[in-house]
Amino acid sequence: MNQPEDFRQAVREWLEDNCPESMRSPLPSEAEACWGGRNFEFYSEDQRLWLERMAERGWTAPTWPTEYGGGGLNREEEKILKEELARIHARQPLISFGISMLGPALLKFGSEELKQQHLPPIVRGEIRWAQGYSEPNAGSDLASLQARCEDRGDHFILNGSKVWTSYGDLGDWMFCLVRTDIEAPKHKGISFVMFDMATPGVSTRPIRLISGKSPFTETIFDDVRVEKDQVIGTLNQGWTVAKYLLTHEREMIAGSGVSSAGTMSVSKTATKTIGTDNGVLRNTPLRADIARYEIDERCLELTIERARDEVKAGVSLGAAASMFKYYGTELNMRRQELLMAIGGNDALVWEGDASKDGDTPRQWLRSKGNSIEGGTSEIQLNIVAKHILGLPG
Amino acid sequence: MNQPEDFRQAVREWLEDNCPESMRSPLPSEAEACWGGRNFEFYSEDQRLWLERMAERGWTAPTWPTEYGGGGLNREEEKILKEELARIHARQPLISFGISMLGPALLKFGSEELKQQHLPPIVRGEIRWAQGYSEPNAGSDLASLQARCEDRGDHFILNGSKVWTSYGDLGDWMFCLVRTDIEAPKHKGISFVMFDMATPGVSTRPIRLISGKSPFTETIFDDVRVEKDQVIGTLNQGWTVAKYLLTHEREMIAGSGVSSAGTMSVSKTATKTIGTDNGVLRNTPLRADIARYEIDERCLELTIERARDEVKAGVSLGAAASMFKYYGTELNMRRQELLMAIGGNDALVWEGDASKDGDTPRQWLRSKGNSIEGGTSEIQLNIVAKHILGLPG
Amino acid sequence: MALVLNEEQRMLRDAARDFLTQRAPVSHLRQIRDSGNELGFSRELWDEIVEMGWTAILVPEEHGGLGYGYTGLGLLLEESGRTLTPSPLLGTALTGAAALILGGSPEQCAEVLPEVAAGQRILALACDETTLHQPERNSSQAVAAGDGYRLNGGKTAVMDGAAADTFIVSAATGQGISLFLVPAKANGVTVQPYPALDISIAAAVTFKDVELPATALLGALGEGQALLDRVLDIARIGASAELLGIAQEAFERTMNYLRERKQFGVLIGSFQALQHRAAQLHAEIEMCKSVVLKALQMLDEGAVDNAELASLAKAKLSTTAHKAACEAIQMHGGIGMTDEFDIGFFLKRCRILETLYGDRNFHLDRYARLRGY
Amino acid sequence: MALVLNEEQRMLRDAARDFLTQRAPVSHLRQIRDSGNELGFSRELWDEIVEMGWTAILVPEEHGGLGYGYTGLGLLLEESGRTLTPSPLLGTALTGAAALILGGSPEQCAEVLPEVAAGQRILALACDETTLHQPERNSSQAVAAGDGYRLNGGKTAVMDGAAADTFIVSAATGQGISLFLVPAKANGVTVQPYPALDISIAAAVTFKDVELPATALLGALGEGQALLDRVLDIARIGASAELLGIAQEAFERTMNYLRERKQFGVLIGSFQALQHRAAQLHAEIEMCKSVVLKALQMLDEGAVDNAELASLAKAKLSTTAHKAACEAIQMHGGIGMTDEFDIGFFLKRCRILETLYGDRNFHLDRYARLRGY
Repeated sequence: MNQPEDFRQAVREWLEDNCPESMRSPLPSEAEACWGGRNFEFYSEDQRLWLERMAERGWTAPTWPTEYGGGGLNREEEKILKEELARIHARQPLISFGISMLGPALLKFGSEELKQQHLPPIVRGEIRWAQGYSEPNAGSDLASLQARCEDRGDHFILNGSKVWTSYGDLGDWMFCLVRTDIEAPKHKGISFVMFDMATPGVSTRPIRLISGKSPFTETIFDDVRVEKDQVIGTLNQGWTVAKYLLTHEREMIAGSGVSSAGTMSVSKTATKTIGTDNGVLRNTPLRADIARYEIDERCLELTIERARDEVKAGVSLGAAASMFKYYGTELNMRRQELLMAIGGNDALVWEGDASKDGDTPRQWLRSKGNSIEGGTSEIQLNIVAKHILGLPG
Repeated sequence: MNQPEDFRQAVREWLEDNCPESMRSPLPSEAEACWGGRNFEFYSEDQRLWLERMAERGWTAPTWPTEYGGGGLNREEEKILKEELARIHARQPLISFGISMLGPALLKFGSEELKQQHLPPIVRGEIRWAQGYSEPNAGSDLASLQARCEDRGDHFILNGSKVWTSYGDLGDWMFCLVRTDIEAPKHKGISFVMFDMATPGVSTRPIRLISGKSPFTETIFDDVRVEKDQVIGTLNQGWTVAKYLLTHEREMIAGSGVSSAGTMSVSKTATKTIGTDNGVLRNTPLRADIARYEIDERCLELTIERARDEVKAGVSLGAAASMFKYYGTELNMRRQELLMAIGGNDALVWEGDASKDGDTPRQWLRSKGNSIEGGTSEIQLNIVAKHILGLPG
Repeated sequence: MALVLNEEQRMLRDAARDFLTQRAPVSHLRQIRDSGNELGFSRELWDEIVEMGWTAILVPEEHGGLGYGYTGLGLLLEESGRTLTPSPLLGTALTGAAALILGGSPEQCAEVLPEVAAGQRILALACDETTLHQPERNSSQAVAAGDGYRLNGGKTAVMDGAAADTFIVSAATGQGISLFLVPAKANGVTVQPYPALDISIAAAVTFKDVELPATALLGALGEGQALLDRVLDIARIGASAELLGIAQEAFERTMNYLRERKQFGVLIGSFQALQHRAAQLHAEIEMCKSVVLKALQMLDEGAVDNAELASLAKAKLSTTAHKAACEAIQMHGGIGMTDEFDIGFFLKRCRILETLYGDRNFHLDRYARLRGY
Repeated sequence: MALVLNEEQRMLRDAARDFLTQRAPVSHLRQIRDSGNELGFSRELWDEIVEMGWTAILVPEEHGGLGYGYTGLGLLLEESGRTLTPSPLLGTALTGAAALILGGSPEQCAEVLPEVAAGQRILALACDETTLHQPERNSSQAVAAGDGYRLNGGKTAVMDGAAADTFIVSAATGQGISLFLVPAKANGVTVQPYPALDISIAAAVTFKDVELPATALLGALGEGQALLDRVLDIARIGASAELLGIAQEAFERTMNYLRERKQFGVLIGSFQALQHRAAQLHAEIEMCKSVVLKALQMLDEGAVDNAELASLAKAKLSTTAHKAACEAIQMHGGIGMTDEFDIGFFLKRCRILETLYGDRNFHLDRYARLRGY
């Protein structure tokens, strides 16, 4: 398989044979996504089959080493696989925080035993992972966390709580930042631990947002037993792992741009709803705002394209991820504001066709969190100022 | 003279008899303003006469005590005087930093001797004063000033320099912040001194701005003798006096609003230059910007009106002056930007009728200093945050 | 008139603040939402509001009211903006009452206004047919029929739609439009209520062959546009007053948070970037206070044409209150995004009011047009 | 095409930067201004620029040029934006050359382009008649006369007006407009030069019964609008490249200042409010880099219709460079306001370029129109 085109051909043929027909169309709703895990109920036999087949080749985690169940692909092959999947509109076989978040940390900092234990079940979608970073009252100051693992000889006992755990109620295992040395300065004394959420003492509580229901939960730990061998990296050095993952996460958000793919453009929505006179949108102040927005949207797309090409050319993205996170989220918030302005009265209601049963206002309200989650816009601007512009302090 | 209306009547009659006819029209240009001073050349006999007559009644400084040559008027009478002057379009008899800036400091902090020495000549327009606050490299951090008065027994010897002295080349005397104790912490060790600018060792150098010629100079002191009795307030306590004057100055700027009085409104200028279609300005993005500007301009006017009414009702303006200074200068800068956008190509040239011989671009460039001089916008926002909003730090 | 509140107005405002913070704080709004209330407000609270005399403020004394004027009512709206108190105050006590006062015949006033003052009649202006506010667009029609009119058509985004006893409806009548008082219970009237973002209940209302008596006509036949514009301008100024309360309260809560909340070992209010944004917002809110007060005073002075100032106020307040509500969430951070915390309600109510009677784009355009550009 | 510079392009850029910072730094601009230069640029420097081959970059090899393409020339414009180097590079080497390449007959190209490449002919586009850019507005007229045309009318804001050897003039010709090559020395041509903000010399040019041969016609008769639009779009992208250089240099100088300047005992770059504004501006400049590069690459790929991207680039760059220049002065404080200091020149040159070929409002409007709203 020396030639990329040979690889492409092989992928194409395999997909032709193995991707079930019903898996070759966009997801009708997010609710039908495949998350895997102990208690996951597949929506269809095809969904189960598709996951199983992809997992078998390691293509749920294409670049992970084959010894941990991954696909062992290089970057170019990964790109080809993605392109071929996109070509037939294949659904993502597995959405998994294990793959997107825990895996990179395990691969970089985990012991051989931990990799052997956790990576293969992740690839196969057998264990669904939840993330435990933020805490009530910690906010942007993540390192001020208070959840605490007490040393009980052969194990720890964990007490405290986490917030903003996505699908915490559906998780099988959790990876979690905890304090293991309360004497040490803030950023020391933190460890990155894992435990089964079925362990006695773990409970979750849903978080309702201003936009309504959310996948977030608060997770409470009441004398939870954590095994000592479930620490990633060195004990009390968890902050290093956390920083690595935060950057990784930011780069993922950065790369996603404005989530407008497949949706109608703002200007089209406007002309459809508001109408034009001689080809000019009737509401001219709004028209100028939309033009400014669409210009910036295109600018961001081009800049993401440029950044990708630069990475290919060997330039590292580095702190630029913070810039993308900032710009992309602010842009999406502007987008939602414009859609509300276009929607007018219809966008003010929770029910009915005109507001897509409240979808427009819900997305708008939800977008207000974009500049807060994953590091606030203020934090991103601080990072840009310090790490890109080299400003002091 | 118990009744305000009696006072008004008396003023009106006096003005009728004493304000020369040629002084009852707006100044044709700022160059013809009356600044007084040793070397001032009156533009006309009427101008001289008008100053002389007003000074005789102390009405060049209406609220100053009569024992120092002032008018001794109360606030209400001062207001009436102003109204009556405005009614006949009387020109300001004297523009004077002595009256607007030095006087208030002398009245509040000066010794009886200093008041007797300096205030009457100020009222009569005999001495033109220059201000020496800022220094090269000091910027917003005024208290970091380095100009230094060395104690030589019965007098000081001053060395150093000041910048941003308005009409420094035309001043007779200067009031000046200098360091008199170099050992003391920054804000201590500063004194407020006065000296004759004819003293050997004082020289000035014009400052050219990005907008062209300016009234500002740099003033250099090379072993200048300063008398020890020419200190306002206590030695080394000059910062108190300076702070008082800065607040005073800010309130004056604050009260002035956008300097658009008598000029054509931005929207009128736009419709005249750009034209309309069905009554709508041809350039719709610009139109929305103009509307936003004119709305904010009106808001500021109303807020100045409200602040004045509140002061009358006994509420102090306080730190609000900083808010007005910030808002007014930012607004004026927006105004100048809009006028440039309206002016198009014509506004890009230094000569010719269309740009009023470069007046449009010159005012635009000059306006960029508005948010710097008299305390930068950043400083004003700091003050609002701390002293109005009570934010920490 | 000096641009300050007089003693009496200050007392009224203070009393309103006391009442609302005690009887209808934001938790009252939450309670109504969670109870699945079908009107969007509490009848019990409304009775108390009536008791306080707020529904009578605008109503002339001859019709059982207090004739106290617009500035007073504006202060109450501002205060109820602070507490996000749901009630038909804006729609009935201000807009509805003003429509009668400006356009009603003596008989109509004598019939309707006492009931408004007594809180027994809820009025709802029904003038929008499209999703964006365009009061000149009208496809509803009233044709002469017998001694009266027959009304057909429909309206959308009618606030207090479920609770309204009488709709004030704009309809085409040959040349020009006219306004009509239409009983909610009249034959052929269908009210389809729907919940809005801020828990209030709006409605789509349709009229099918609704028979109206001649006395249903409000103002002169065919001259309803001018009357509607004036009533709308009053409603816009009232909405601006309520937005002013929202902006101030959201801002003050945020400033309190900045003064108390610690991150990285320091109070977050000490971060200069937040300080500058806060100071800028403070300045904008100060501008808003002046504009709202001026607009209310002009109404009290009987100025007939408030269009320019009304559009100015609505554009400015919609912009500033929106900014204040968004900054409130951003500066509160994650907790501001949770339903459990109150600050999000300010954004929701703000969005309704900034959209109602024309959003900032509508009023930017209208302001420019009124000023001849 | 990958959205990155290739090795060769990076070398070109680095060489240009070396040359310009050594031979034509901002002090060169100051010197030209203070010497009262009547062309607005230095002939000596122009000769050196020609020597470097910059005027030949766009010219096809067959006409004595390098045929190196738009991206290369864009990099040179970007670099000359950094140093504010006054020269007819934008007007002649890009816009003028492009007009010939896109619209010229083989004979015209053979006559003009070698002279452009050799720096012996300065071209100036003359298409504006009103103070705001409105290239479709045209009152200049060319009527058939003998074998050729007779031109009457006038143009304003013609850049490099005093130095131009040949004007490229738009004029009405019965149906539609046409472009003409008009020698500056032709009888009936009057050039009235005037100094612009940035020291460049623009001109008002009038044409009175100017007799032109048939060969003066550039492109097809009556079809000049499409050609003009395409030439203008190239000019707009070129101006955007120069604005990108201005924005970056003004920003970098300001960042250096923030890293060095102390106030209140600390480096002013440590003030968070300034940091956030700087970071936001940085992000905008990054956006600009991508847009300019993309637009230049599309020209090189021979995409015929660059209108949308040209307007996008011009609107974005005009906005961002303006912001960068204003923030540069504000963050430098008082010293930034003095003529003695260089930073003010960036604002002046920026204002010219952001206005030229349509300002951000023009292009916002055009962008929306091109996108169908």
